[in-house]
Amino acid sequence: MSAPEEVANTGLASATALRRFAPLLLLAAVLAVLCVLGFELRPYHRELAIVFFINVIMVTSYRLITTTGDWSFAHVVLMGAGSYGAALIAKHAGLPFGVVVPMAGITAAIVGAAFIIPLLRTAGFGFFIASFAMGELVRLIWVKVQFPFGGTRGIINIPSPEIVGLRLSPPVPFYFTCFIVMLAAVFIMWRLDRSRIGNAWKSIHSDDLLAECVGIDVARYRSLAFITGAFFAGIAGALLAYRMGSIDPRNFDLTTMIYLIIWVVVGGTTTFWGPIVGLVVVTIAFEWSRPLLEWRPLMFGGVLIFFLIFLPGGLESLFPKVGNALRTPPGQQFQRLRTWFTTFASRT
Amino acid sequence: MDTVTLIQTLLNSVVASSIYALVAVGLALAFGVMKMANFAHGEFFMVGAYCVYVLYALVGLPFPLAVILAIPIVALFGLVAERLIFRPTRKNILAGFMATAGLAFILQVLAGQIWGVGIAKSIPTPYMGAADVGDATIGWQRLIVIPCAFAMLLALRFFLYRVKLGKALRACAQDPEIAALQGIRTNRMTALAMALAGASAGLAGALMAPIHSVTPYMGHGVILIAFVVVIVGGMASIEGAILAAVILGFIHTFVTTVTDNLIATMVGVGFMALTLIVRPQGLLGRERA
Amino acid sequence: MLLELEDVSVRYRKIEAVKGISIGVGEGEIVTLIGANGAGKSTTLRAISGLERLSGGEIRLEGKRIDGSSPERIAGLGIAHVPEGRRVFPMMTVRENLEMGAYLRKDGDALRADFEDVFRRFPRLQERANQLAGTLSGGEQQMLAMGRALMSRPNVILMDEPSLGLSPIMCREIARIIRALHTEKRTIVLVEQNARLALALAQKGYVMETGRIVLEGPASDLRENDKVQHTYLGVA
Amino acid sequence: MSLLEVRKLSKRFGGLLAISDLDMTVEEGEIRGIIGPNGAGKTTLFNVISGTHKPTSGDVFLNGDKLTGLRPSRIAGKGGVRTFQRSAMFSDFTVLENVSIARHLHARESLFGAIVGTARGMEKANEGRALEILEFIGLTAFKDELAPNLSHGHQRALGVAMALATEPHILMLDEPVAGMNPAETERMTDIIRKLRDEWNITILLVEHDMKTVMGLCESITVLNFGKKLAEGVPAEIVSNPEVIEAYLGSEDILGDDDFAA
Repeated sequence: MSAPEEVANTGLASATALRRFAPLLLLAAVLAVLCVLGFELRPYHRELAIVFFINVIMVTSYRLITTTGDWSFAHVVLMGAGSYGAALIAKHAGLPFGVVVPMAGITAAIVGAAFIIPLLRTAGFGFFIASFAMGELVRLIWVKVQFPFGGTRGIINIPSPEIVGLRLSPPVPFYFTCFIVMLAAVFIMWRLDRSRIGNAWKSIHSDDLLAECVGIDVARYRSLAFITGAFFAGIAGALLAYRMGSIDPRNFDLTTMIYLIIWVVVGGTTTFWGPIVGLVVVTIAFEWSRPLLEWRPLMFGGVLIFFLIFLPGGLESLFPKVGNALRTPPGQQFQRLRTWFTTFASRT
Repeated sequence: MDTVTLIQTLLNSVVASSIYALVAVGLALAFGVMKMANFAHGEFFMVGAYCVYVLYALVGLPFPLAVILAIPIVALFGLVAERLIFRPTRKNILAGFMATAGLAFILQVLAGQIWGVGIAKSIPTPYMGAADVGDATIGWQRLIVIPCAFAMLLALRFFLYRVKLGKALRACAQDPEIAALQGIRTNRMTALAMALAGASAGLAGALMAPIHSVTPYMGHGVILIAFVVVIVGGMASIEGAILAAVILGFIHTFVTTVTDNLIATMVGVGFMALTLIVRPQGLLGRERA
Repeated sequence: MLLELEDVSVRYRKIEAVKGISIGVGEGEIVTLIGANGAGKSTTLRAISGLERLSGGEIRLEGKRIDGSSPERIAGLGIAHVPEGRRVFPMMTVRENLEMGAYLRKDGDALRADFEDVFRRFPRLQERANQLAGTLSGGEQQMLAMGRALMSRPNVILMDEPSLGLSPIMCREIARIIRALHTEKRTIVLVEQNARLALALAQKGYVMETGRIVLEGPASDLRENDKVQHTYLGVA
Repeated sequence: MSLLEVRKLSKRFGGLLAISDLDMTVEEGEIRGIIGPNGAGKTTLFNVISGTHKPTSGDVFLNGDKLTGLRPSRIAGKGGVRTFQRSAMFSDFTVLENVSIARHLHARESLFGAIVGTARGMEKANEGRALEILEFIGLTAFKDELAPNLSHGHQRALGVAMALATEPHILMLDEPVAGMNPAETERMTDIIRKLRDEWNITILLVEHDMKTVMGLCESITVLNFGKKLAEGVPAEIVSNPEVIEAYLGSEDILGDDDFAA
């Protein structure tokens, strides 16, 4: 082998290695930055980051349910089940943070299990609106029942989080607490997504009859996805309850649910990371739009419509296109842009 | 429950059933044709109420005229939603449905920005006084809801069963491909279905404007009830929607009288969950082959 | 030729269901397409009435191209399609189904005469005029689907498997009606699995196999042809 | 005891009796064909046996176990698996992944196992078996291809591979060679024959392509109007006048008096 060839080969090898490890490096870099930010951020932005972490758990767990093809409209209420569970357990049983958070997850999972019984009878659109109605039922119970849910005023004076005598409530420890819980939750859901169970979920989305015929118990796996998703929504709810110190039914209303859907639609649900990308982008846009507070739902309503009509795959569907664009010479790119534009023009 | 309360409650049940039927019938109709599901249906109701607020309370038109004008105005909203949202997303009904959640946001903000978010708009009651039915009394304003809703539903029925265009709409709902083979233009039928859905929701909102408090967010409660009614009735079945509206209207009113509004809503949703378990296709829905 | 298909191909995603076939239908003629299941007969009819897009070739009616038009437009040009499996509107009455067949017509008096004409042809339908079509028997639904097509006063009637799933008595009834239509000089394209029936009714026949036409000719020739039997039963 | 036993089976759709009072048995190691004109109830029979539809009355037994009322996943667990007329596959996955997912019954994982990753060894064995099946079906070369990118013939073969992945006793093939070219058809019939000869799988198939049915099946059941019209070896079936009439139709239908053309 001549020298130049050898050089070319090692170049190729390092390129594939780079491609292989690039995502890992990127992930490590993001995590490192988030660790540093935990100390460096201004209080307002740190609060924002904490909410962001909670929302990451929400979108990831929501996406977990959608892998079976079921779009739920009750996810925020299941988060609320976690919040109420956490608040009540922490307040009345006086249990520590480390026990309360998983118990909140279990509370939400139990509520989710109750939901899924009628919901299994529905699919697609019916699932969507039936889950909405079921969620409203639970929310109305919170509004209505004074003991123990506190009615419209909700639950106040939730004890601050503590673990083996360590107070987690100051901003910096709480930032890292949420950060770690988020990492653990996302990691577990990522493992599930990659597992045989995750594949069974996706196969149901792809062709439920075929899945059933090759031995996958569709009802069981749909339930499993819904209940697992509810569990993690409950964990997110527990963190929210601790952060706010008080919760009430309005925290879990329809508007919040629609925002969750906007995050997921903007990001896309085909890939594991899509919803998180959507959350990041919408959160940034949300902050920028602070001066236009009252117009905000209108803007995001428009964003939702725009994405569903013009980019139904979400931002993630652009990733391969961006990757291709970087690899193709500019002349071809121009050509491609022109064909895209003409087809786009003819469609509208 | 004494006789007076009983009569009172029965009358209120009929009023509630009428409104439920008006709201749900449009939703079922649009779902039947090309599976359009409109999350902003409650906001159409809200727009109908604002029409009366503007035309009657602000402009000073007579109340009946304001109500009648609300019908085509909201029908226009239905047409626009069909053209801008449902037609581009026809291949994916879930996407169309979620997009209308965005539309709901937009209509709420617009109503809030134009007429103010804060307090509910108060509309002077056009028909004062009350009718005596036995020993019970019921306000005229409530009572007129019944004939108006009946008239609208009868007109709709007449249109669907006696007019060629209406029959074509039903044909399209039953088998769009075969309807196209008869020369029926499915695009027109979907537009028509959405216009009718808007019209009936608009009328319901207009009739409720003097009774209900008019706010940009009044659609929320309406859409929940409408969905429950449509699911119980069997999604695409108009007759099912009306039957379910009557059942749920009575349940809601009676439970409200005995306990309160919130519990009544809960019972309604519970009834839906029960229906799904016992009879997933709904009361009059057809079983999937 | 009233209706011409030239080198028509139809593709469903990966599979080419119809691979470049040419068919000519003369005025007043019954032309039949026969062949085993999956040969592409139904797809051909669906392509004519605009329900499938062509991937190649042309379809002409009276010399004018109709491929690429919407089914609504093609229906307006006088092509009526009696679909496979009847597909009447199940929740509409028999009379309403017939009215839908006449959807594009505006001539009131002639329309009334045509109602009577259909009821004369199919007395069973008159007896059940106000019954929901979904409650009819299979044979009655087939009659209704044919009546619905007649209501549009078509130039060409496409019939997809009219004998499918019907008892021998019903088949006979349907055959009698098709024969009567022929004596009135109606133009019919008949897709049938029941080859003997189809060839007895038609003047011209095309035998299709996996998307291609493998045999064509006068129906009387095809009837005597061993290969027709071969195509159906796989007898060597 | 017969492997598959259908007793007094009926299935009604609204006013239509798709299967009426059908009795049928399939012995272990048979290749049985089910034929009949369109609408004779063949696919409905498949749907009822495999659990996709519930029968109106009657029962189905596999190895003496009652299958009636069970869901398809349970029936697959008992060894009765079907394929579909259409190309059915999990379209976001590669060919190998499709087969691997279809090994679900033999490679189940607990929630905990999935998170911790305890099933590595099992997954290896499972993948080995999936590769064996692909090799047998002749799809090894495409194992890393996304399933929707395969040709029609290969997609249908993938369907069979996925059914095999469940390790069935009886394999029900719904029009296995529909839409295939002669070479693909040939390959598929070879595979079916080898499945019985080498893998001891009993085969029940619905097919319209008569050449294939006559060449492949040892016995044939003919359905017409949801009833059994005839049953026997191919030679008997081909010469059975009732069968010929059901297929070609009878000229008598027209009646001698008006048959003049």
